Amino acid sequence: MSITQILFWFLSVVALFSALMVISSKNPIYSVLWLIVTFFSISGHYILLNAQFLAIVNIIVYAGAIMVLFLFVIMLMNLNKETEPPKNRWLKMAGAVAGGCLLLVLVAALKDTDIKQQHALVNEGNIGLIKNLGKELFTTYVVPFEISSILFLSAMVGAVVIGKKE
Amino acid sequence: MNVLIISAVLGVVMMFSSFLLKQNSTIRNLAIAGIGLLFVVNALEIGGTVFFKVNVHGMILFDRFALLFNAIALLSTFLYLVLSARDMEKVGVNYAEYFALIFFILCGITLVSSFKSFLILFLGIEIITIPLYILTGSDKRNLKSNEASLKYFLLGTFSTGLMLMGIALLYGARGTFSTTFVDVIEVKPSPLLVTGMILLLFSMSFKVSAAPFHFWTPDVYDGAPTVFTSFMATIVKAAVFIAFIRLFDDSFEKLQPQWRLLIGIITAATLFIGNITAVFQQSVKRMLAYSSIAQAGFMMMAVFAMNNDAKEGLLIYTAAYSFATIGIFAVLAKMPDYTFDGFNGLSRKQPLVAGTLTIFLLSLAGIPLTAGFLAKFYMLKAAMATPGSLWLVIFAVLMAAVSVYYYFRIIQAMYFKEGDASLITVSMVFKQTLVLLTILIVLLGIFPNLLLTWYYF
Amino acid sequence: MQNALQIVYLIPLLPFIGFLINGLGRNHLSKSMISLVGCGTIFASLVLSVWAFIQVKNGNAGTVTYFNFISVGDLTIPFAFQVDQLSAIFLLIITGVGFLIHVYSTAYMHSENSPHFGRYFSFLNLFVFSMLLLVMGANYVIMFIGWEGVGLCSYLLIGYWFRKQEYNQAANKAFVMNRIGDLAFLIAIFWIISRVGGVNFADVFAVAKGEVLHRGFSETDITVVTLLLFIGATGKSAQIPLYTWLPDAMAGPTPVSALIHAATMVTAGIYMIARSNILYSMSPVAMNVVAIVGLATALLAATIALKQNDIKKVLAYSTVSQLGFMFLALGTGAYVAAVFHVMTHAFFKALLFLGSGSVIHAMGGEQDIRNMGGLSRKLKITYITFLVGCIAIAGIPPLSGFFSKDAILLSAFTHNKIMYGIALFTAMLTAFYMFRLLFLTFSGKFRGSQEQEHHLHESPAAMTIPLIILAVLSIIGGFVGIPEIFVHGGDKLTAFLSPVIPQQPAHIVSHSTEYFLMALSTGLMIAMIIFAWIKFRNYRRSEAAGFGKVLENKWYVDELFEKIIVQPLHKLGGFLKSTIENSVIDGLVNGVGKVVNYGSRQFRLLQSGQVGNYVLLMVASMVLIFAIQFFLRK
Amino acid sequence: MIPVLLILIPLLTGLVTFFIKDEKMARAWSLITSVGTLAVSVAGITVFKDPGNLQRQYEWMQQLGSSFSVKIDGMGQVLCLLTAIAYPLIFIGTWKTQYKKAGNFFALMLLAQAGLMGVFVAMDALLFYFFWELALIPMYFLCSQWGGEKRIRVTFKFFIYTFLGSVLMLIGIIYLQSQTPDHSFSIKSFYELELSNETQSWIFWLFFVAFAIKMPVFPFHTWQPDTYEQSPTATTMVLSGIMVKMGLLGVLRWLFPVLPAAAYGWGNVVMTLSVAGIVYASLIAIRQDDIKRLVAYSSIAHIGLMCAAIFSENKSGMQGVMLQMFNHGINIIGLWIIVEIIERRFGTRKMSELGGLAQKAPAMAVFFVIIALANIALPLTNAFPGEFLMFNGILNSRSSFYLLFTIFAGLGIILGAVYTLNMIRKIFYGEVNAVTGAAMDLQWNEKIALGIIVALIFCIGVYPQVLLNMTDEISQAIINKRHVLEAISK
Amino acid sequence: MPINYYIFLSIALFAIGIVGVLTRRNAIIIFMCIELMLNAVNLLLVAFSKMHHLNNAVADVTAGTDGQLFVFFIMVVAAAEVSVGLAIIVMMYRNIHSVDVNFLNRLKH
Repeated sequence: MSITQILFWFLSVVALFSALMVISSKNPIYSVLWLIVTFFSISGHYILLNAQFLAIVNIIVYAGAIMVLFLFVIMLMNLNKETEPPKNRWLKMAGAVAGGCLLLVLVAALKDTDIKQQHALVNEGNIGLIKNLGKELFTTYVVPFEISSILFLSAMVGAVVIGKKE
Repeated sequence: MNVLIISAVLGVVMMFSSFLLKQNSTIRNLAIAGIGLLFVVNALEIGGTVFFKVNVHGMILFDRFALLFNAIALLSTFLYLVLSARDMEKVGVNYAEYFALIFFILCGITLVSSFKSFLILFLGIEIITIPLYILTGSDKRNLKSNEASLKYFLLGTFSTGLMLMGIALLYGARGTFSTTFVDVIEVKPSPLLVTGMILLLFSMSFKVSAAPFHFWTPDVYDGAPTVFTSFMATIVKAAVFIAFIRLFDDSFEKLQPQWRLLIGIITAATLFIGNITAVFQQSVKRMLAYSSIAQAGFMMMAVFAMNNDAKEGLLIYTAAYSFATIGIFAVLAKMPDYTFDGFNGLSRKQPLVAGTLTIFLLSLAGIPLTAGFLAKFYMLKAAMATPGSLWLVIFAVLMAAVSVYYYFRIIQAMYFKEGDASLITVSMVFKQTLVLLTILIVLLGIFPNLLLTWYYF
Repeated sequence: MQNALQIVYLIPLLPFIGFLINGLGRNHLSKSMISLVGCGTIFASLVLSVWAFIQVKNGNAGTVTYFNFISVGDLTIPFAFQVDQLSAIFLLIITGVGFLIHVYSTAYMHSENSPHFGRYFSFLNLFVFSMLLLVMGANYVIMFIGWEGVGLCSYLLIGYWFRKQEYNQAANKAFVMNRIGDLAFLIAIFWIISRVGGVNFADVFAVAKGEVLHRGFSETDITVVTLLLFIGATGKSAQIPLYTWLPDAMAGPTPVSALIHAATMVTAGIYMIARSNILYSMSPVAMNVVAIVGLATALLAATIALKQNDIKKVLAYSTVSQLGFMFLALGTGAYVAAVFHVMTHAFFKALLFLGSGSVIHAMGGEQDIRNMGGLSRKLKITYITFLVGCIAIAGIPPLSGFFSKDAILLSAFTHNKIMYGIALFTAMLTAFYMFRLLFLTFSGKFRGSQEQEHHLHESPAAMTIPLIILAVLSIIGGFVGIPEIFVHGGDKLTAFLSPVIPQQPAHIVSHSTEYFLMALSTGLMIAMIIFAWIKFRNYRRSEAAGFGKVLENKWYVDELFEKIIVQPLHKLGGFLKSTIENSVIDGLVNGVGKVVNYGSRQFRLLQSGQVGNYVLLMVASMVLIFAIQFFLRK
Repeated sequence: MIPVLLILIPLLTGLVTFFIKDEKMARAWSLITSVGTLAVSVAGITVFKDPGNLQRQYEWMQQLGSSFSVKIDGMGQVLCLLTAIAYPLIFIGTWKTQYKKAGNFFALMLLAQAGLMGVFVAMDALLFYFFWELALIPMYFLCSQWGGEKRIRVTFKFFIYTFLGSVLMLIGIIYLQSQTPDHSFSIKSFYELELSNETQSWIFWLFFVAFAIKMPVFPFHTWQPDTYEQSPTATTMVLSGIMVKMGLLGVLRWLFPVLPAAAYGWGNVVMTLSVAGIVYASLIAIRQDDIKRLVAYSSIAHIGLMCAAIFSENKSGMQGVMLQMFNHGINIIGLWIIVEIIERRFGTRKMSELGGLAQKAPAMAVFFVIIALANIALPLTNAFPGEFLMFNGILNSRSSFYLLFTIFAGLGIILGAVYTLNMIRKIFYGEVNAVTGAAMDLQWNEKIALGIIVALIFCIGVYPQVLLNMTDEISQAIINKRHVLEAISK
Repeated sequence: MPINYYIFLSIALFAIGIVGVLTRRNAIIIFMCIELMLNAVNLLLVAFSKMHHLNNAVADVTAGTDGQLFVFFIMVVAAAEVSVGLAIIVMMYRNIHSVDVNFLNRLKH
């Protein structure tokens, strides 16, 4: 087993475990922290796939900015205690079963996919470098890029409309 | 392209107008004029005049279908604003921002009606939905509005997740985000492809509120401020339908054997849930929410059939449905009481309004000589052309008969029951616009070619 | 000479005009004017009928077609009249007796006020019109028009005093029972159309006789058609089982009973069968049925008449019985005898009814013979004419009834001895109950109230003159059909009718037998009359018991019909109305609505308001759809 | 031009009537226009009877394969004439009835007339469907707004029921259109269709249910008595006199020639239903106390007979039906006029509460008796030739149960006599009571309307050929269509 | 690495996200679970991107870039969503002092 493979398995196990912890932690703060761990492990995967730009953005934007925002809101609301009353157990079970079934169905559907023999290029390939992505982004993808600015404008207006005290 | 850019600009203009203009009426008139402008530039684009030459790298295509739909959507929005813009004042203080958001949504509508890439589809849908979350929750101190907003948000992002997973799987199977589908389909298509398609089907069904992904609809439509429900339920929904049919037409036409049955089931379920559940509603607004699900079921038949009739029909359907529903919501927004009993005796107090409302309801119910009939007719005709679809067609008309039940309850209340319902305030313009809508519906019902010639132009 | 006959349309038209004038002008015309119009039009018809009769006698019989009543595809039903020997005789009977009764009515109905008087006469005229249509029609459809028309007039006239609901009930009963027969008649017509392609008598008979080659009329067809026609006849002519309406029909004014329910309408069945004699002769089965039903009716009605106490009811049952005799004649192939009896019966039964009318008139509306008695002193003319009628009906020579009844009995004798025996017994009963009636009414002591006794008087001339004329006719009417053994060529009627009713094979009865039979019947009748004299000379009121009670209650036939037909239908209707209609059929329809409503209430609960549930349902359906897509549909 | 005029006159004048506020004006105006329509209709039969005047085709919705194609054939002539005659009669007969918002009432009545005319002349399936619904909507409003106590629920049921039927028919129409080679809705293309027996078999029911509900044929009839009872009588007249003919016309024009094999195959079933309906409705009618309901059930029985006669598939039956369509309309309108008078004068429709009217209102009694007797097909009234031909048709039908059908249908004749005479007896005969004591006889307007009806009854009764000649060709054509197909299949 | 591994890893993460949405009541945590789903998608896209790059690099040097750019756009949109979403949650909290979705039950049936 090469180091890449070891890393892959390690990161995968961490991602899955931390994801499970996200949904099972009683305390919202822990959930947030576990989610950050998940993001970090996913970023690790990105680095493994030589997608450095995304790895960095993931950490900066997601693990950094967004999760801090979450933490901030949770703190603001004083939800850092284990306040969540137990949900109806049957409903919880049903939810878990349904999600599990979906997983099963998807796995069953995709296990025989025609591209299962193919490989993802690991550690190599430079398309994930900031230079190459940037070039593409500002040439071919400039229109979507501009469009996303409209999205941001509307989100901004929205946040103001919603957040502003009357 | 004209509309996309100018409406984005207008959105920004409206943003600034909130602190540059003091008078609400000025803002309103500016917005209405803006929509008028958009309609004109769209018409120019249909005529071949494009102001902005942008290299979109094949990601967007403003074909006739898209432009014609844009025209319908813009006309609807125009009428909608003329009828209901005044009512937005009641919602909250951010009057100009609402218009800004509507303009941004129009951007999204332009995108989803003309996308050629999943990326644009994704962005377009997000541009539509994010402002909608806000508009839904814009009545900030109203708990129902809050609740609707949060429900909409949670379920909406959830469905976005599904859509993205679908897009990712499709990308895996095909290596591109372009919707133009050039692959040769083997006997057994790749499971990756099929799974991705189905996930997309789910998320699109969610956006158009098709069962069993409709659950958000009644609550959100009910909770949102009525003026915005009107917009959401008509123009936005129609746009997503256009996206839906476009997506499946472009990308999955060759996968028909894979999706036809599924869409058939979803269509039938939508018709069933929408119509059956609407029967027992007490609030007209909530009934209209269910009715919009039911109408979505009919529009799903266009997706199901996916032939030329279906596309033509969907255009007529969106027009017919939007016009009628906008009219009804506009009147509803003026009612002090949203229950059916609140309409009792309206015909005596406001004969004109009641008359136009009747036409709108008849159109929704699919009575001949209204656009609604022709729309349904097209749907049935399109579906009938698909082999083995008779069960769906019969089921659809049975449900159409059920729909008569709840639409006519309003007519009964207005005409045959005693009561003294009245509107809060009705301006002359309001009435004239209602009449205009009525005329449009009837004209379209008698001469559908007025619209369709533009399609074949 | 078709042209000459062309104007026969006036014969029915005149009464119809009378109907219109009296009907529309009943509020404006005076009573005398109404009488004039009513009687005048009939009289004109009578004159024309006589003229037509003479034409026919001179060999001018024929058919005149006016226009096509219905013409659809191959089927053409012309509006045509046929004036031949048979219809000519009936024309005379109808217009003649009809005229007398009209005249009689002017006096009898005089107490009615003018609008009702006008109504009465218009109905009466309409009746004559319909009856004329019936006998003049050149095809079964025109006949049927008259057939239903007379039924309608009968209905209208029975219910003439419409303020009494029981009269109206009787009228309804008459109409409905007639309709049952009419339905059979109609089906017979359709059957004929399907086999013959037309309904003209001439065409039908030609096909039946095999003169038209490309059409088929099998024996079964003929039997079916004749039986159906006979069912029609049982309705109109009050035979078993459809006879019960006729006694009830006595609710109408007495002249109506005389005209419609004795002299003319009820003989329509006889006319129809006589008209169709060619068909009947080809179906022995039908003939036997006719004979048996006729005989049974004759006997049954005669037994009932024995114990009736209402003067008109006795006459009504007597009519039913006599009609039975006529059918017996038809069934045994003696069509001419039947027609002969129709004629004589018309005379003496009209006479009897009018006489009873005179009695009732005198008694101030009293009809119960137990309350009468000894009227012969006060009502001389009535008494004498009534006596003539009784003798005639009893069949004492040389009055008319003797000849016609004798012909029938003879025919029965040649046909079947048992039938003859029963028929003779029935004839004896006839003599008995008629004289019972006569004695109870006219002899003995008056048993009514003082007031009635004081009021007793002879009727006015307008009533008595018709009585006298009819009495004369009853006496001499039989001479048109004197049996061959008395006078050679005396049976003018048979000869006259021979173009319509072909000569039957000669009787195989020796002259001595024939004489013996006549003597036997005459002797028996006289014996019965004497028996009646002894029994009822001094009548004392007593309650009927045992078998007598059964007879008094008419064998409980009405009750039986009520129990087995009317009530079950009524109950069925109620059941359908309240249970099937509301619960089952409408229940199904409404049930669909209710299911939708219920479904709505239940499916609404799916919309629980909980985001968690929504997502759960969505995920579950996703799993389901994936499962369908990947695992279930292969 | 005539068919277009027949649609346009009531349509446009109807729209105008909405704006007439004065009741008397609205009344007079609608009477005048309906007389105008009558004049046009009569002109179409007598003067302008060349084909050029009787048919028209305009471009309309070409892309869908539809066109505005109208034509008056023999059946159309009879039914248009019926509609045209019926309206003035209704307006005259109900001249004294007061309506709230009379303008709207008369406007809707005229719109319904336009719809009916359209149904009778449409030669394009989509157009036919349009008018089919167009006739229904005004009726719904009329019944719901001006009807009795339970009107809303009852007419709503009526509406949904008939709507359900018509949308099923719509499916059938669309399917047939998709099968035509030129993708056209025109009746010609439909007639040229040659579908397999199985296909015909199921499409048949899509159409037939729609028509059966409209007629109505047992067991699709339950909306009818309630609706007739609750509707304002003028509307009931339109419903029962004219509207039910839509169903019959549908069968004759759109079902029979288009799906001949299915019509043959299902003939026995339909005839069984129809005949069962005759007996069923008659038995129920016997037990009715409400005059309106009684007439309603009698109408079901009559329509059952007509429906059965259609499926007898022969000329006699066809002609009988066409004749009877007219007669039934005239007669039942006559009955309703009197029922309306009774209801208005005495405030009750219960026969048990009435009685003795013949003394107080002899003219009414005379008219009623004549019309009622015509209704049970007494000879020399108009219904006799019709029923005669229909019965003849049924007895001569190909069905192996022809005799059974005839006898059971014949039971209807007898039971018809029972309930009709009972009705006459209970209403008009007997002694007057508190309710009928102060009865008033007919007024001039009622006399005019009833007089015309009675005149028609006798004229057609004596000379039915005048109508039979009109429909001769068309009924032969319908039969031929069937026979030709049979020849091909052999 | 075989692409299958990535597919199953992503699906697993995605499913965990869904289960989280199904089982939790706290709106913020539900939202976080949705973010987890989005990240699963991102991972899958990047993996596919590298797979396509591997397959098509000969013909097109930039093959697979689009996948990574799509991820970028998803992140952008997610950020916008978060801002709006948290604003809505805060608004909700202001009104009912809870972020429990079970309390969202005024609108039903």
